[in-house]
Amino acid sequence: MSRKKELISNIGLRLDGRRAGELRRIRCKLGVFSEPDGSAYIEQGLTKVLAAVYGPHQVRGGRSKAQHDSAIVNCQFSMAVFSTGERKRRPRGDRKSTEMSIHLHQALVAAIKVELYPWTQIDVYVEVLHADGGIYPACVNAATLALIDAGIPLKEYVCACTASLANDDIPMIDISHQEEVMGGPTLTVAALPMSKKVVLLEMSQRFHVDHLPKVLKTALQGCVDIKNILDVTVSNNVKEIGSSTRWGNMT
Amino acid sequence: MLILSSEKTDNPARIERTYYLISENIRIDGREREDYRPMEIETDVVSHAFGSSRLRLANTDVLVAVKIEVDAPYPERPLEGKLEFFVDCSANATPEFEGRGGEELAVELSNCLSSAYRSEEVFNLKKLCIMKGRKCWKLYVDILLLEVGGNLFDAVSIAVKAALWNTQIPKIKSINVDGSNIDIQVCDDIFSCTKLDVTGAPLMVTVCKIGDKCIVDPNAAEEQCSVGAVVVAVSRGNICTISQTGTGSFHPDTFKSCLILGISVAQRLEDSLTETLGEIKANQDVGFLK
Amino acid sequence: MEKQNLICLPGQRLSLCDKTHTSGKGTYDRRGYIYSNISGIVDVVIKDGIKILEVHSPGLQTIVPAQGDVVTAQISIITQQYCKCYIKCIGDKILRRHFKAILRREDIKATEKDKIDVYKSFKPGDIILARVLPITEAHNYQLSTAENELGVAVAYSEHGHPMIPISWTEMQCIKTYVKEPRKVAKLIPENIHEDLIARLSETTTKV
Amino acid sequence: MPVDHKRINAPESAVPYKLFTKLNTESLKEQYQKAIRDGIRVDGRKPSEHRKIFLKTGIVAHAKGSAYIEQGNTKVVTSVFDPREIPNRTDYCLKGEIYCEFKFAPFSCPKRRLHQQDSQEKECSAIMKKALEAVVCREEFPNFQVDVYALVLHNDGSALSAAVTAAGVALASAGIPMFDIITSSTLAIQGEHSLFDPNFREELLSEIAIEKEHGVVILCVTSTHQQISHFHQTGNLQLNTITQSIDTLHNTCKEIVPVVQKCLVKSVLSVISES
Repeated sequence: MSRKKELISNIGLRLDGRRAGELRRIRCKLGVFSEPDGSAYIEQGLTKVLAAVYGPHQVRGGRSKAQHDSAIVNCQFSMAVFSTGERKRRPRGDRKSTEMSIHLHQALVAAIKVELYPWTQIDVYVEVLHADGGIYPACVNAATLALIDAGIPLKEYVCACTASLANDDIPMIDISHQEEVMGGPTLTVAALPMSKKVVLLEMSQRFHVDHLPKVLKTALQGCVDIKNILDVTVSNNVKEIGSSTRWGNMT
Repeated sequence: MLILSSEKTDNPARIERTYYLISENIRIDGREREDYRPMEIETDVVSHAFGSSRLRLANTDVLVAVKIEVDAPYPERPLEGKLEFFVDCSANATPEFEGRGGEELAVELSNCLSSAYRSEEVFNLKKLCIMKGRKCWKLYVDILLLEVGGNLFDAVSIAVKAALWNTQIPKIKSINVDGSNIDIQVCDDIFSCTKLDVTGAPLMVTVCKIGDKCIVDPNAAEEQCSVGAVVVAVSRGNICTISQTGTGSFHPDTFKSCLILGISVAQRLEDSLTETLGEIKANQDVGFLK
Repeated sequence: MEKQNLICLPGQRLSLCDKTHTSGKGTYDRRGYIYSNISGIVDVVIKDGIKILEVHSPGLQTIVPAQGDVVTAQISIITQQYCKCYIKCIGDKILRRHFKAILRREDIKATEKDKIDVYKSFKPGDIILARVLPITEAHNYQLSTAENELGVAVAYSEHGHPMIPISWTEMQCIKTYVKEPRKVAKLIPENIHEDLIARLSETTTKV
Repeated sequence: MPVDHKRINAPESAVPYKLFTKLNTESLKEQYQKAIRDGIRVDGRKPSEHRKIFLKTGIVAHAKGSAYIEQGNTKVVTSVFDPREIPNRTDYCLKGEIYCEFKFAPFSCPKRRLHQQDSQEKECSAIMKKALEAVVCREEFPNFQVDVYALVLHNDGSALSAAVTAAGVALASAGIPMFDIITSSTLAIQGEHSLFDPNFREELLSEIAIEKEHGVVILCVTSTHQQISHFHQTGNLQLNTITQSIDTLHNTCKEIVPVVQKCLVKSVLSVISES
């Protein structure tokens, strides 16, 4: 009997009962707060993330940072101390949070039309309320929604998704915390799903390079699927806001 | 959704300057001086925590989660458990909180909370003792400020009380002592838990001085107008902490009237909170998606 | 009207505040009365028939530079565009803690602004008299020497000997007779205290 | 403050031996009864009696203004420095700021204090800051901060009150514009006993609930305008007890004012005679 539990059982179900290519349930909402210019809340399975966007506004603290041809995108990732099973010491400022902030910045800059707002700054703050695997994708998706809520022009949606390789053969999508802990490689992809551009690719552990194309394809498919789900929420939101001002009430 | 309001709120709204209105006993949002804004409270919102609550007071949004760990008691207080407050000002609330920007406010809030909960009459830490001088429960009360729309002290104290009310402490099945090693076995049945006694948990009321009149539950604009405020923490009709915020000074008589106002408002708040918490049903839909 | 050494303390009520009495330096008025701000000696100045109450604290006043003040500063760094300096005195008050200030090229002289060279006007270590310009940026005092009475007051030559002014634009070393260009101040005795210069030049030699 | 690397620190789990002496094995009630017997306190004072105060200015040569206060055994040095630019601040603010640092010297308390500020000291600093902000004319030095340091050399109760009173004197002697003179006083309550200006033990015992009503009250008052610049209370007290304590503490604070005035006049005179 092998010590390592199989990530996918022989009838093709994962630990939480999903199939290999099945995403966890995504629920999201735009405009949860009134103070920020844009805000959004997303639940991917049990992972819960809040995002807020401020700006574009004048560059804060030291004008020297301002750029003449584009807006500065300032990201801060922070995790509530109670978001993990074991209580965290600090909500931010540790290595992991800083790395997350940088990765988030990388993904968002690719999507935002920064050239429209020279000499300005856009702040994106994400707060993880509950961590259950796939924190980074949830943060990127929440930030995208918050940016849309703030009315900041985007080239297109930027979505992120994780994928892994189960039983050394089957690619599976949207890795939960349980699956992360069980071991197995995790490939994180942030992409512009419509133009099929990858903006960030990160990988932990290893698998044979032959597997890469199919895992990557699975992850990209996940990004497209997520985009479609977000799209429904966004258009519903627009309809709702539109109907109150009588201009979006077309159908 | 449960709406918690401590007073009538059906005054006609008039748009005038805050300052003038307050002397006329009508505020910018139509409230009277002693009125609270409507609140919503939910419990059991964080599944990782032993107890949690979320409070929304107009634009102020506070999330509180209680986590429990086993710890050794302080040598000078061998019979008592530990209670720690940690406030985190999320940058989501305002960009000023980015990095360490919210630290000053966070420290002020957590100091005020811990001095309000210090007295044994208010919150009995002896209940948290597992084994004298060796093991005790340590309660981490983590407060996350998600949006700041004025009157943080009140909102935080209500949310903390609700979260502690919601907290379930696991029952201990057995303790094995082997020299300096202590093995604690927690009851397997996840439903057999003890609830905390929070009847004495203090509620804080901020009494804000604007001109020569005092108001409760100031919104962000009113906080800007005022030079100072008194925070009164009230537990079972007694005052357990008084602190001042802002830079203003008070005449002794004004100060006393602030205290009287604070106590009476806290009493009303306490009543409606107990009532509301009693009405909360299990497994109702909670969270940000509503 | 001069009273002998009337000592007052902060918060002490000095007089009614009415048409003939107003509050001056070191005092404030509240609800119709004039109160003292600092601990010191009461001084009554009569101007246009109005008594201005002032409180002076002997020697230990706490002041910060304000717009229009003439200050004594020491040049620390010079560049093509500006020079940085430390404000050491405000008027005749010596400061314990120095304030950083900046003197821009175009504020050195009042005329021919485009022909000014910073290095022909000042050298690091020079003691200058300057006026504080309106504060535009937080944390940076801007100075100007665009007046005849403002500019270099004390300077040392390359070889470390004192120099004396020989024209508006030149100073000469008293030992080596080397001439060096400077934006020289026309010193008026009222504007500067002898002992102040002596004390300041002491500190410069130490530097 | 630098950390003393040569010092061999006790193991982390070490506790002061005093915890196991006879004094601590007694019940709290007995301890309190010892602290006050037949209406007379351990040091022979009546409950409403304040300890004698000694005040002196000009104690720290490098500071712009400084004061030393002795209140019974409690000894505090406060020093005030010239206004300086607010560090890490880019925007312009109309009013100056006061930076307060309240610190117990490592040897000042029965338990050794660390060099870093702990949370209690931070809280005291915040209280001091709020108390002083109300009396200093902060609009006289916009965009600058005045540093106020209080170092407790010996903590025998009411250290914060002593520090606030002394800081007021230090500010005035530094020539910082102020609206008023500030004095402060502490009251420790346990049951029906109200002890003015408590010593260390009395203060400690009043923090713990022996009777239903207990607590420590600190009041900071300005002298001429009779304004409460800060009020801080902990414990569990009834409204009546608090309103009474405000009145009685106010009177105590008034009694301290002449001491402060005398000290300040002396310092002005000494400066005049020097110049």
